[in-house]
Amino acid sequence: MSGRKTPESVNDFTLKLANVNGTGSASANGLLMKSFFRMGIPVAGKNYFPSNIQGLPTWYEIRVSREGYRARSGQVDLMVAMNAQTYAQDLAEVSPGGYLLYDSTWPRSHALSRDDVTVLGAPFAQLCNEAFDGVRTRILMKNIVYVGALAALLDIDMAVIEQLAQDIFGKRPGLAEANMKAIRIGWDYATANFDCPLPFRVEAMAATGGMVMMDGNTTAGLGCVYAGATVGAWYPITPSTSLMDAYRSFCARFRADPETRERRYCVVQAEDELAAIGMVLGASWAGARAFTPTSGPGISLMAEFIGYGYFTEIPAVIFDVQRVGPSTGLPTRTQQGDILLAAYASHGDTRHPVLFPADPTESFEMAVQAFDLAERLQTPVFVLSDLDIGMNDWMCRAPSWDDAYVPDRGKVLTAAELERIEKFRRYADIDGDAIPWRSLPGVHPKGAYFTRGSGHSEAAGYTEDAGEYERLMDRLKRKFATAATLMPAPVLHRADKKAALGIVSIGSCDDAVMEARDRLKAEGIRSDYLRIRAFPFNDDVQAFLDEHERIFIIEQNRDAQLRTLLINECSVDGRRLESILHYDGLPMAAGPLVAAVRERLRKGAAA
Amino acid sequence: MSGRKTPESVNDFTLKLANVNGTGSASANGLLMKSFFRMGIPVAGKNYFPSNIQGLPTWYEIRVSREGYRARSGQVDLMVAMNAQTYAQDLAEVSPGGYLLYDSTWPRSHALSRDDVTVLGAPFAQLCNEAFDGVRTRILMKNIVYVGALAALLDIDMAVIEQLAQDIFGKRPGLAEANMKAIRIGWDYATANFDCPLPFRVEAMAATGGMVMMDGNTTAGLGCVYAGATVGAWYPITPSTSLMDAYRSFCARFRADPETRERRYCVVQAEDELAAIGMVLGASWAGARAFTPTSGPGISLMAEFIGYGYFTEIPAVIFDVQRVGPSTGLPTRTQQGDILLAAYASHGDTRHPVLFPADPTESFEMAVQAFDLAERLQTPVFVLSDLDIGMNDWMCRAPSWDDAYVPDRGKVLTAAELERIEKFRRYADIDGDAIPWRSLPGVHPKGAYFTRGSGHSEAAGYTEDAGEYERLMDRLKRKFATAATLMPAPVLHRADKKAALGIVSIGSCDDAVMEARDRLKAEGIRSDYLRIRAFPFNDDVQAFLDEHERIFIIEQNRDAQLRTLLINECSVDGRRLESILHYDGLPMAAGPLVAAVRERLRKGAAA
Amino acid sequence: MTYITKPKVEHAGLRRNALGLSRRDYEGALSTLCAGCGHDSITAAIVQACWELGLPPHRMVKLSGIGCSSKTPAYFVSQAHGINTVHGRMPSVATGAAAANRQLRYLGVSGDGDSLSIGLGQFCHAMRRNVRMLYIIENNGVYGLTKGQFSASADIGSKAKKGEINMQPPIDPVLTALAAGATFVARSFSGDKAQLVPLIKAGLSHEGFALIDVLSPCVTFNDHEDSTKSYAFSRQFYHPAVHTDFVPPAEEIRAGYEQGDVMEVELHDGSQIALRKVEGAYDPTNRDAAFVRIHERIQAGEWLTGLLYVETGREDMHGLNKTVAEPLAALPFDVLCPGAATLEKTLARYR
Amino acid sequence: MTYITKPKVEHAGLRRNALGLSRRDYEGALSTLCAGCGHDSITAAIVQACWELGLPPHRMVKLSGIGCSSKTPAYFVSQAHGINTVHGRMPSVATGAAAANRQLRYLGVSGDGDSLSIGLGQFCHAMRRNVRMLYIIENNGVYGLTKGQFSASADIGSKAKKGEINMQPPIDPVLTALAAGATFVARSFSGDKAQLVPLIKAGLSHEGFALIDVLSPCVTFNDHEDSTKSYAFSRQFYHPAVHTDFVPPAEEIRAGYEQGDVMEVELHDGSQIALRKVEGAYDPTNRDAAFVRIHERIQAGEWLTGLLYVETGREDMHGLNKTVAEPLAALPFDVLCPGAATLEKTLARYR
Ligand SMILES: Cc1ncc(C[n+]2csc(CCOP(=O)(O)OP(=O)(O)O)c2C)c(N)n1
Ligand SMILES: Cc1ncc(C[n+]2csc(CCOP(=O)(O)OP(=O)(O)O)c2C)c(N)n1
Ligand code: SF4
Ligand code: SF4
Ligand SMILES: [Mg+2]
Ligand SMILES: [Mg+2]
Repeated sequence: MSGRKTPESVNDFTLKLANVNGTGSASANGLLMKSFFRMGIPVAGKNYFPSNIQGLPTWYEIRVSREGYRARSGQVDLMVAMNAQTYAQDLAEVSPGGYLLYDSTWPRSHALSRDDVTVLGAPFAQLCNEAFDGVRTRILMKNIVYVGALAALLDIDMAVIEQLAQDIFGKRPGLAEANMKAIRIGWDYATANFDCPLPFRVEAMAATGGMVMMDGNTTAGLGCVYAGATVGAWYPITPSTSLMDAYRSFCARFRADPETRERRYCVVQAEDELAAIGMVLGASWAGARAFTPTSGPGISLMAEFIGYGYFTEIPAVIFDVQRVGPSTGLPTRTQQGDILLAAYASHGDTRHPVLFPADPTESFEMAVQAFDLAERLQTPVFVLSDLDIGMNDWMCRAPSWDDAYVPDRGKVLTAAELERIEKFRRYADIDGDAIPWRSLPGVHPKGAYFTRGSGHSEAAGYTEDAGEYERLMDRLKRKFATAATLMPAPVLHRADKKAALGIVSIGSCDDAVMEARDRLKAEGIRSDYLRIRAFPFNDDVQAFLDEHERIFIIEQNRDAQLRTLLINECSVDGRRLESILHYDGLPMAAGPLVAAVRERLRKGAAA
Repeated sequence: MSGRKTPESVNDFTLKLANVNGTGSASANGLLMKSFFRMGIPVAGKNYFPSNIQGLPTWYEIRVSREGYRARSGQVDLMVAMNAQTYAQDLAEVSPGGYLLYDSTWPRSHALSRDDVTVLGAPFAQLCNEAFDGVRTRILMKNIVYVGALAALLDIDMAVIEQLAQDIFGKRPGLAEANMKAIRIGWDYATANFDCPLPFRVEAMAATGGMVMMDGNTTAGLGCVYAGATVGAWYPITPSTSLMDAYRSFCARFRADPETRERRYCVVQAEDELAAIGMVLGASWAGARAFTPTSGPGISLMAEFIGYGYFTEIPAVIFDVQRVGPSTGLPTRTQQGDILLAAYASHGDTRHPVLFPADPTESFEMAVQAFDLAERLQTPVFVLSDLDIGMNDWMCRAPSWDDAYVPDRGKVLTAAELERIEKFRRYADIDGDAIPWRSLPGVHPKGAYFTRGSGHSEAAGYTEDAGEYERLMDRLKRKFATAATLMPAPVLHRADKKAALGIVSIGSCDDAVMEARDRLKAEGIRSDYLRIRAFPFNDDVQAFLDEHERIFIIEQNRDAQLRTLLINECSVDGRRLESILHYDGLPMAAGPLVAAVRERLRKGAAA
Repeated sequence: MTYITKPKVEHAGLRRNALGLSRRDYEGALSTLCAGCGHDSITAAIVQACWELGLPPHRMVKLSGIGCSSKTPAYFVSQAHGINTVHGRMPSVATGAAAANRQLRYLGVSGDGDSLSIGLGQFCHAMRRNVRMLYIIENNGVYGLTKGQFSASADIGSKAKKGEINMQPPIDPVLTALAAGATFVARSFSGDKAQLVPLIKAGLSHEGFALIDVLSPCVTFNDHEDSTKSYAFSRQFYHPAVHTDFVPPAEEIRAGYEQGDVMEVELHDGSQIALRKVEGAYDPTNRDAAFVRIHERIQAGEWLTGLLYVETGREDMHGLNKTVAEPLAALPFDVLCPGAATLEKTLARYR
Repeated sequence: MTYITKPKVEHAGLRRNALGLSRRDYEGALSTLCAGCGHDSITAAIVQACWELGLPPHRMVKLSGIGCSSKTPAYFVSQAHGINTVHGRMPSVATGAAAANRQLRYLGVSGDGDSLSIGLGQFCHAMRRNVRMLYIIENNGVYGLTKGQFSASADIGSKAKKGEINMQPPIDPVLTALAAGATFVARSFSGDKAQLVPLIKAGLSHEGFALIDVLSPCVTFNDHEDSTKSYAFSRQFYHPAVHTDFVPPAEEIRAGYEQGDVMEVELHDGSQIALRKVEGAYDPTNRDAAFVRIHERIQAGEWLTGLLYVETGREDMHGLNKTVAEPLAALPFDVLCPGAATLEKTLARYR
């Protein structure tokens, strides 16, 4: 897929749109994406936006892939360069043989041209100024005009676009018409002035059945509603903010009493992340399903309370939508840099169950699982998503729901049960799985106990006794072993023939890894691939490590954090686990993975 | 040293004193310790106190060891049971053949007796009531009376005690006399009523030359003064509080202008740990040597700022006097549970240099080194002490000072240098060691730059560029490699003959490990022993791991945190590194180590 | 002093309250605080107030942070769930618990270190949200548990046991509460049970955030003459501004109660507090006047005590959120989960 | 709008100040804020004030937290060291820097989210310590950078871009500052440069903690008519209480200045601020009166602006600590290290 395009390719190209943020390009880009999707063609969108509100460069990348590859392609076949300030950079980024479309209202310098790129100019601003009134409308419509031009250049079905514009803008009178008018202007201009369609173009397929276009924060927020979560506490932080926005708006629809408008949920915007996790722990302790969405800096701030939750055995669900660290880092770029932190957060001996969704569908599913696990295990559980999953629009399997689902509220004693037992011992291992029984406040006087982050006996009394402390810590360790049996298993993709090479990866690397495996296979390099979905690891992980001579661990951080977890928690010679790391903040592409694997294999086994 | 005492042992026993806290027993216990010390006999004291101010049980353990062993002995030859409420427990703890001394003013039940323990009763309270007036005096003097009785029972040189009482109480008239009177009363009673001395007793030696009796918080606080630290910010937390108390009181002596009383230091009691580390970073950024002492919960709270310091490259010195976690845990017990946290604290890819002192002398030395390293490396540096080192009185080599010492302030551009250079690039790797040059505010306009925790270019400009970010992260990684060459090397103790067995340990485990090695050697088990003194590890660590077939990693936490660091940072088959863990909150003793090693060797090699 | 002489906090008589419970039923574990600690007196007042109010013990929730003061919830109402959180962060845990179950009575106990240093932000924000709870600060001007450092409420010029002198102006919880918009602000003294018990009852009945700042001398680290939080000082200088007498809903309105200078304020739950102005025409419903009056007394080196400010019109966190009356924690799953059919419909937008 | 049309913050003329510097020398990088953002106007006022004061740029330190407002220190005085800390924690970094070098001028810029939500504790404690710095809150009632959630200073009833309505009472930084004991408390409006510049000059000259709360409309998320932090509202309803005019020490006392209703307050460094009472007999040295007056105006839905409170007698952090006059960061090692002989003597106690 590198090098020059075959002249006649269908449904296989990457389009990149360069804009200025705050100018309304998002809806135009969405319109484009959705058009491909509605034509039944697999498509993936990646948004590269600045940590700022208005006036800085922003890019949107759309990959159309017949094969259904959703990773970043790593190339640009058609650049729509609407931002004069980044024009040079944008032009440089076009792959050889590619095209660039720009707004020719203001001519570009000829110094900025390339022999191997076809540059198409269309006077979008001028066209808009002629057709529309008002500055705001003109700015907005300019984006829609380029959608029209692209429709002609790429052979997008106009009926699909029209229907979409109707669906999106239909409710606001005049808006649908204006948009359609703008689309037509672009389409007409392109048809009249360019050789349409381009050698790469789209054609309707039927490959998106059962799919939706959603981002992972929306699905996770929806998952929280479906899981029956009633208390959400948070402090806004990119890229997690839209998770709570989604939860809140779904709740407004599904959880407000139709008559009284009374709410069956409570969202608290906390004063900071320390307070947010405190609220979640308080609510969970009192018996609600409660959660907080945040990102790296938030987890750092929550560290003390996370250890408290671990030690006092209070459920909590924490979504960490990872962005690039350390510190404030690149708040609008993606990374998997909090793996180690989530697994071992807080001082002292602590460890926490972590779920690793790979796409928005799994974000939905794991949101639900997280509550079941947190309550079953009575401990804070992390869902480690990332900016790529959380904020980009993914074509993905539609989340589904089984009405037979019953939430696992874990071991909670009812009033009747409390009435029956002689003495409630909050921290006793009654069942041998190291998970104690808990009681909720307000239920029964016999359930009363005192929760504390200091040393506590089985009966929840204060203790500084060395033996009692050691027993408690040992039980918590055994509880973590129980956790390993409950966490979702990894997904194993076997090569068609026995493979000596193993790949282990995680989360949003999945699409790039799958694509890379296909390409490597085409080169004759076969691999088995295990996608980790949870920590602690279950036995499949150890088996996979045992089974393969050579193993590449692929992840999106500098310090090989997944590898650290693997060598620390499994029984393996770490020298056999070689890292392939990607950590520049952009979503992973298959190309560099293929190159890295090829290169490593060429060099021979690890030292 | 287990089993029954030889009838005539000299300078080799353990004494334990059971009291109620808030009753003034500390000074009596100190008097005892110091008497042994002044008699030239190696001695070690361990204080087991509750997280409370008054009225709960507290114990003090004194080991007298001819051989100079300073670890907890794990046995009790003589129990001084002054706390009626813990009498049963205290009696049970006496080693077979041992003795128990109690206050017979109120008789104990005969149910509480053991055949293999000699119980001695002395009516301490009654003796005091007869000799002294006033409740307060009587309570305080009761403790001193038992010191007198012990002097007789253990054959302590009365001249030494008298001199000590004079040294300690001499300044307050009447107090020295009262104390001496109390000592005499105890001595007289014991001499008249018991068979003095006991089969185990003391005899003057000359084994404490060049030694002092100090705790590690005092030496660390003193180290900060000697290092030239001028800003200390902290939030009180056991067991770190006395470090700042020491710094402050040494400063009051050495750093206040003799005439004006103006201070050449500034201690800020922060509102919490987040603020404390923020102040330290602010002060270091502005050019002062600044530090904060804290314990586990404080590190959790500082996590966000620690990552900020890492990413913006600001020096800071953080003392973590570890206590038992997780959460509030056992605030008055010791542990090494923050090793992993200190090494990798904060979200994103972060890592921090850590120093691991093993005793108060090293706490002094490493306090000084920490400032040199933090400024040289421009990053937060941890000194990981623990409650045992920090709060117990250790007989240790007297800290020494070389007046030729010049602080390493690292790469700081002077006004003249700034004047000369064309453009200051704060984050450029000029020298190839990955350490950039910094400038201080107020020095020169050309030194001005903007420090930020978000993405920054070499010239400290804001950037979201993938390539610039990656280069920055790669440099920070290389800087950590530079750090490995600067950290103090591990201490290697070789067996007298070539040994296949290697032991790796850390910090306050040292004394127990050294003693265990001696005992194992007596059984014919030889071992080489590497004491890690810093993270990142230098090449000696890898060499040691390579050199030994079988390696035991000994540390004081449940989750084998040092082992995690070793397998993650070195090239080694983790399965060869077997953990021996101790984590009940009491200082480590040699006995269980000996047993564990013996047992593991018996069982054969690791799986 | 568990192991020495401390008696159980209060050996109540066998008088029964409306629920048929004796004071004993509102006691807790033995205190481990220093003999004579002011905090223990407050514990006794809490026991008395809860008993008098006739609260079902298991329908209460006790919360605290970390400190000597924060240990005390273990020493009262042992049949209530209790939670010792982390240092300074109790308000958030209380907010979450109250969010999950609005039908329980929340009683938080904190210290001046816990609330005014590390916890200042959470403390203010809980007041701003008007979380329904009674929040008691056991204010001794020091960090008792870490051995006597100054807290943010230490007065200028007060001297620590180690000899240091505080030079920073105090943060006053009462003034802070008034600035943060708290709806019930009171001050009292640990030694004045007659004033404290009715205040606690009123606070527990307030349908919003009720703060009582209780001056509570630390006998070990802050009971020297110089301290304005010592017994000696407190006894001499505190000014009861308003006397509070609480009439619980379970009882009839007390007959023969002096109507003379009594001002009645109706609380949200219908119960009433009667305010006796011991001086002038103190009006506890005027925030500004309260601020000025308190500040003026502080300037004069005195404490104004009593119910200093109360506002009954403001909605609590749930009122603002329009939460259903049932506890969220108790809602059945089927009213919470929209089900498969709705999901199908919802996803249409994303196709 | 770096890449579109935004001009450098201010194209000053070439007039020179006492140091011979033009306004240009006090400018910074191009702003990346939204066109029309109130914060940019404040930046311009800071540039003007620093220039007028004639501060040597490299002797200033600029600090901030995280937010749109906290980005602005990059946009002024580029020859000063600047530091963007973490969210809400700038006061502690400022405290540390000021501890290390008391001879620099510290100017902190923060937002209402940064200072009143996550940063409330640090904000109050820096005031309590009276750290010498000017602290500007660019107050827009929202979290601009995270796209318009309400901040703690949002008014009841204000409506977010997404349609939500705030129901919680605001935390007012000015009232909070008065309660926390701040020694210089002012309020202004980003659009009123005439008032703002002298206030900034006065704040920079104050020898203690100076707060200026500047209402600074967010054009993107909070500029609808309902918001009391919108332009429209601010222009209409703000009440300049006191007009501040600053006479820098470098210049002669200005001749012909109206003495009529002018009140002069002498600042610690000897410079003076002249306060023009635009109404009644407003006395900015009375903390109680200020509280009442401000609160009363807030109740009436209006902002009182100007220098609202100032106290010049109080010592700053270093005064309280009795620190030496030289910066601690610049003390030579030999005055700091007691040396080997002293160590030997010191250790005698431990033998
Ligand atoms: C994060 C954290 N920092 C510090 C401590 C140590 N600590 C425990 S209690 C306390 C102060 C308590 O003071 P206050 O709240 O006034 O309670 P008091 O003991 O005076 O009643 C401190 C600093 C802690 N437990 N956690
Ligand atoms: C620990 C942490 N939590 C959350 C964020 C996300 N965040 C960035 S700015 C901001 C709010 C800024 O609001 P304000 O201080 O009022 O500044 P404004 O943008 O309105 O000027 C938030 C919540 C963060 N950067 N760090
Ligand atoms: S130290 Fe002070 S506050 Fe703590 S229990 Fe003792 S008297 Fe009470
Ligand atoms: S979002 Fe609001 S506060 Fe931020 S730059 Fe834009 S106008 Fe200013
Ligand atoms: Mg206190
Ligand atoms: Mg704001």
